[in-house]
Amino acid sequence: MAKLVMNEEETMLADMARGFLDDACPVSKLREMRDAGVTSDAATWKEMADLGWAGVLVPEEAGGSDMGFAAANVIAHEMGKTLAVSPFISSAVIAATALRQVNDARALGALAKIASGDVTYALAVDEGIKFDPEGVQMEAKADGNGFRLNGKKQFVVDGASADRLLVLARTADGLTLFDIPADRVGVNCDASNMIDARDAARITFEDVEATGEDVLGAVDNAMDILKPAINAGQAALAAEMTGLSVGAFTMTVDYLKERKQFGVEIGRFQALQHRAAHLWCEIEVTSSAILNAGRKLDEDSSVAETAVSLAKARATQTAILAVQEGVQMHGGIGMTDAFDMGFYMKRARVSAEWLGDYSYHAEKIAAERGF
Amino acid sequence: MAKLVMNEEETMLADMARGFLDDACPVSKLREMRDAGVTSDAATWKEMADLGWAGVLVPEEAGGSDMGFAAANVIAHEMGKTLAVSPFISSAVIAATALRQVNDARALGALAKIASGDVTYALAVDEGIKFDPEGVQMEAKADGNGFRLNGKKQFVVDGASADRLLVLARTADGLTLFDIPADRVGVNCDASNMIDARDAARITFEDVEATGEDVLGAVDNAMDILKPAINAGQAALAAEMTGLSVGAFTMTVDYLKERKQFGVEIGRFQALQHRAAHLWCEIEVTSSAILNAGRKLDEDSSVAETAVSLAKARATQTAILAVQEGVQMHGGIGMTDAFDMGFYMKRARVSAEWLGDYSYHAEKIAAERGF
Amino acid sequence: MTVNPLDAFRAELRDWLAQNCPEEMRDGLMTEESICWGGKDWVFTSDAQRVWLERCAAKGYTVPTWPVAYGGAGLSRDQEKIFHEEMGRLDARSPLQSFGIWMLGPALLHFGTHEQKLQYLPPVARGEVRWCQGYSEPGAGSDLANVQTHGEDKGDHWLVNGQKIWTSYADKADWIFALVRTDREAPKHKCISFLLLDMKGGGVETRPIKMISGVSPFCETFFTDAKIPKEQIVGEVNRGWDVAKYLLTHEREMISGGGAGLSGGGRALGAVIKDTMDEMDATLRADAMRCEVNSLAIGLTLERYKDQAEAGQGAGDASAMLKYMGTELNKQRHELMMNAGGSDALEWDGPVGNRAGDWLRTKANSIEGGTSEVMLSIVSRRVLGLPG
Amino acid sequence: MTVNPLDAFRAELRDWLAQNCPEEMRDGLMTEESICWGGKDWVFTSDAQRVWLERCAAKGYTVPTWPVAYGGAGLSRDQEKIFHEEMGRLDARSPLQSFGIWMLGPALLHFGTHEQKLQYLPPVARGEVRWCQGYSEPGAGSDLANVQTHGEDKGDHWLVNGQKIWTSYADKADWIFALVRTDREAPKHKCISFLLLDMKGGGVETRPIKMISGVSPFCETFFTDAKIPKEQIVGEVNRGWDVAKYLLTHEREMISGGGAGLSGGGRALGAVIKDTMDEMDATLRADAMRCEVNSLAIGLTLERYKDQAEAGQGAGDASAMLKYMGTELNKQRHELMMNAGGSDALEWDGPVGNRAGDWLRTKANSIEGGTSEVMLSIVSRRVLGLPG
Repeated sequence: MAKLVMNEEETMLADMARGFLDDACPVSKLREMRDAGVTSDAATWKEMADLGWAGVLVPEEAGGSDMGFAAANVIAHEMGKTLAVSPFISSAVIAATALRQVNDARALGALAKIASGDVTYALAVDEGIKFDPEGVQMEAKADGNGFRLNGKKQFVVDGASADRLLVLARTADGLTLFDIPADRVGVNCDASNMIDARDAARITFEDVEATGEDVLGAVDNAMDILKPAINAGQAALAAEMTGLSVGAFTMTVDYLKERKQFGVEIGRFQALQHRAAHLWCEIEVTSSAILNAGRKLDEDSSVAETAVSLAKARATQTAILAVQEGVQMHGGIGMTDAFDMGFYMKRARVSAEWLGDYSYHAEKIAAERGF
Repeated sequence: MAKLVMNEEETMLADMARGFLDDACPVSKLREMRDAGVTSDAATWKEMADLGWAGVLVPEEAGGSDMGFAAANVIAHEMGKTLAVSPFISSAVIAATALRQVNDARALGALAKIASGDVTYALAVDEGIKFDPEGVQMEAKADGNGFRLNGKKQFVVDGASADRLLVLARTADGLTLFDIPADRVGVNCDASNMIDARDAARITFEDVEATGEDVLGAVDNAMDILKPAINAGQAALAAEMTGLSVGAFTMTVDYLKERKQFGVEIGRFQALQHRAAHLWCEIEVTSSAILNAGRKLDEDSSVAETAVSLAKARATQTAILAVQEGVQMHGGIGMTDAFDMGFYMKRARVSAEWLGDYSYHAEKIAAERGF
Repeated sequence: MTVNPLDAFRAELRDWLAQNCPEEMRDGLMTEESICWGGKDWVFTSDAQRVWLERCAAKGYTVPTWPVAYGGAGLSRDQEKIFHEEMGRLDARSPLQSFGIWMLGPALLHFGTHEQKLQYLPPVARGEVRWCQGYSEPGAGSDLANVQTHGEDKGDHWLVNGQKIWTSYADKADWIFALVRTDREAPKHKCISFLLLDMKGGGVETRPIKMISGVSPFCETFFTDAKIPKEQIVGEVNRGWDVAKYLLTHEREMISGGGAGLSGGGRALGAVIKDTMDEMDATLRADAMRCEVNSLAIGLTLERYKDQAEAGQGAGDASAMLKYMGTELNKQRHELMMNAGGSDALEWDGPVGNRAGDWLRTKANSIEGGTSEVMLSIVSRRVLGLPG
Repeated sequence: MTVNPLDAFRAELRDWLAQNCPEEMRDGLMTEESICWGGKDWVFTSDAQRVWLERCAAKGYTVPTWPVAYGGAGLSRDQEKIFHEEMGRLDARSPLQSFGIWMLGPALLHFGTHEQKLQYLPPVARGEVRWCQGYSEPGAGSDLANVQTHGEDKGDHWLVNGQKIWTSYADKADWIFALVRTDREAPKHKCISFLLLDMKGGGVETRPIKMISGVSPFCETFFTDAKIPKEQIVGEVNRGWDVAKYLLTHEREMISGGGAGLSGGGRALGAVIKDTMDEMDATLRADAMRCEVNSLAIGLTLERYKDQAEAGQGAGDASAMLKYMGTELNKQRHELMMNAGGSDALEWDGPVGNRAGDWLRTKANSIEGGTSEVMLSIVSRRVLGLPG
């Protein structure tokens, strides 16, 4: 029976990841990129690929490290601590999981390119302000042997830098998932000026041609392929958010120990102590949900939905609390751009919305519980 | 323009009420009644009537003191502080306001009996577990010149001791309000064993005969009469709950100043200080809503609905917080029956439900605000 | 073909339960009325309750993880999980609840001598002896180490005088384990011994305390020249605080478990919500969802801490988190159940049973066994290392 | 037939507004872009903005309750209420916002000499001079009385050296009022003077601080041998803390007003909710309702405190409550607006404008002008009388 404890390999993976990220992707790196107006970092992604992260969910036969979902969560969690910039969730988690459901040579080839870091993916689902894959309206009209795609997507995370797009569109009798290159004729990508200084885009599709070859899985049956991929992405994002919570919390507790007011460390004030303790309890409880989601995904990624929604719902609430307390307890300095807490707050807000907000996931759990 | 400040008369009324209630109706009185299995106190109500409280909303021509709704709130607020037992809200506020809408000699006679304390009323509306006057199903079938009432009411506050009942029932084209004696043939009253040790009853109506004389206001138009009455009752209840909050809060702050743990007064612990301060802020904000509801009712009792719902919604949330903090901050002793806090907690819970819970009133406000 | 030993265990257990768990015991109830507490004066509420206890005790299933020698079934952590899953599948009632199982057992298993374990544990496992706990004293509140009850050294025994409060079900218990000051001079944490007292051995009196929920689960307990033989001590003389601290950690996890709904009570909110769906407003539903989300995550945390313990990582001070989160959740859940019940829930033993009593009872959750405030201070100082 | 004087005032005002408020100023906006701050360097964003300011200033409507002699309209409390109601009816923009109105005005009206009032207030009322506030110093945080900026007594002037932080819009202000230590020996609250400094008079430099919202409403301000004539002091020498405390109380009420939505910003949540009704989930709606309920009640509380003040009952320390409740509410409201905006709200200047910037800006509400924690401590000690 899988235990809700990090095993030895996971602990080692976390240690290694932390070492690399502290060095290669401290928050100051994100700050530099933000100041330079740059939202993606291909060189670092190559290094991450060399560490086996890009192929964490790619079979070994395609050159992946195939470490599994719990391991992917471990990496995402560490990335969250320093707000590391990478297409990890979009490419290595979501796209890899989707492609893996397709058992053919073409998919294996694509997986190999993901694992090597040579190709990155983004998932284009959202059309309105909220995540709602079942409600996708973008049309993929049958046209000869293929399709013509017309419509708009927004909040395509990592979309401006992605080489390829997974596009969810409506076909005659359901939803179909297309895997197309980002530079195909008719695809127009507008980078969004995101508050978290990360890559996201609004993408329009004008008479974009797609063949049967571009369809991932079966026509009208996107969810068979996409559901496990979304589950995996949501879990990794929840893990990243919990890493973010830990990062913000650690800064805050350190500050409570150092900062003096009225002659004493502010960490001696019991009201702040209890709030910090409460926040720690929340993070601890959320961590269990993250660990559980990884275990359940590794058991069967297509039925882990409730475990994943629990993780994302909890991670969202916890991260928002962590950054709110982080800013408030730091006082004025927490509000300045020169201090890192603002980056955590903005990233938490973006992550809260991506792949379904608290309410989306709470409703899934309520539905599963019968109310 | 009416000010949101207690005027001199109101301050004097509050002082006088406090003096009387501390003496005649301390919490120990409720405890004695509870231990004796007694839920009403006719003798004290007579004394209150002599003070003009029973007639607070009765015109002077009918022997009332006609002090108005804000004054009624002041009295209810003081009653809440010591959990005084009386049919004040049912009889002096709700029934008096309803009868006052009816401009005839019979109503004036009934009002005189309310003012003197000789007759008490209860409002029989609820049929399910939540307050929903518009949803009343109890039938009053036309029968000759009159009606026959059949159905069940529950949570009829002050219903076991009331001399008369205001009964809301469905007639051919709407709702009709009946004013009938509690001992009329076919009326069966079962006292409910309430957690707050106060009077409430389940009442069944079996072929109860009512004449046109028993109808208050117009047939099929109960709400013209009942709406102002319910508004007034909700406001007074909100005021009572806020008095209850103040009572529980005062006990708690006193305890924080006295009680020592680990060698110091627990009121020195900053976490408790901030929680107590927060609770005080909540009570202070709720008090404004109470004052405002009284002013708005005095301006026009039929359009004060939003102000009243705001008062009841805030009072409910505040009272529940006040008793929760009250019990928790008292520790084990707060949980014992020998200590008074439990009485506050139970009364708060009952009052939270009576005449519409938080959600009922919040929805009213949302509807008024257009969402 | 090899069968996974855990699968084999599950199959066997499922069989046994199907054959041995009486129909009447398959309602999953965990109310004051349905619980079997055992003890010398216990009166079974039904024949089924008696039979169920006897059959479980014979298999060691009243204390499944205790060693077989002391009345248990010696189950591993994995087997224990399966045991609870299979019991849950049948909605089987717990055959026996007791402070002997929750508190005395862990204390003796960790600190007791082999003789003590043999003497005291099997009667607990069989439901023959009911224990209670004597920790708190009047006026001490959260300051548990502030023990005034005194045991005077009389050579072969201690002469105990003093008073305890919040002794759960002391009026129904046969024995009490208590913290007693056995040294008047030594500092607070080095003067206390953990003693075992026969409540019918003379010198012990109890008086129930009526609570706001209308019942009296707690007592005051008075010791007047009670003689306690020297061998009735757990651990060393004046080192009873070590035992108490160990048990406090244990107790926190246990109380939290109730809150997280891993025990039968946890199903209640979900059921109530489903029953009252039609009448449930948007706010209540949103609050109930939040509660459910937290409940699931806290339940997983309890599982995680158990798995960590099995892996040799004790929860230690972090158990304060379980106690805090679990009990606050449980209070919130019962607030929502009261809300969902509307006026039906405002009557003692009304249409929805004792819901109000259960609600009021939960208010003690965040006080007994260490207040929420004490738990937060433990986390703040000992886990986070904040000063003060 | 006698006409109620208030009704007459209302009729006249309504007329005047109808004729004088430009159409472009009738959008009720209160955003960074729409506010008119005035001052020597002010560039009007539109002709309508200039005309609206001039017309209001001529009637004293930029500072309606100030005495006519100092540039106001001398309105009573009742007239002021009517003024705000009628402005609201037209959705009229506020003609002028300034720290001179909010802060310097009340300080001078209460502590200033007649000459000072005549000299400083009318230019504020006409929007000709823009003021900022120099209270906080680096490292002092909530401990406002911990002033290190020093004013050396040079006979006819003070020579001021030191540094202030969080000086709002100091880079755009003409004058600054500042707390300066004018006695090195005296205890904390008896060594501070409240001085008025011309920022263009030499020795004053400012440096904007970039905030997480991307803008720089705050500055660091440095004083290097700035010479301040002795008459530029409010109140007595070394008694500046009295002025500061008075203003803090005032500031709290003002900041709270923003939160309670009595200013234009308050309408925002309601509008957003109506706009996104279809996409709004149950949880968001329940939270928005709670927010709306609290908003209305806090707004009434602000009204009540104003009515009390008129009746001679100053809010005093209780104003900490207004500051705390108002700012916490405002933060919550903006969290909900971000939630309601979904991914549209995650872009700087995206489809929903600067919603993210506004949201981030609100995080300072519970820090500036005294943190929420300080407010709670003030209530706890000075209102409730708890020890410590």
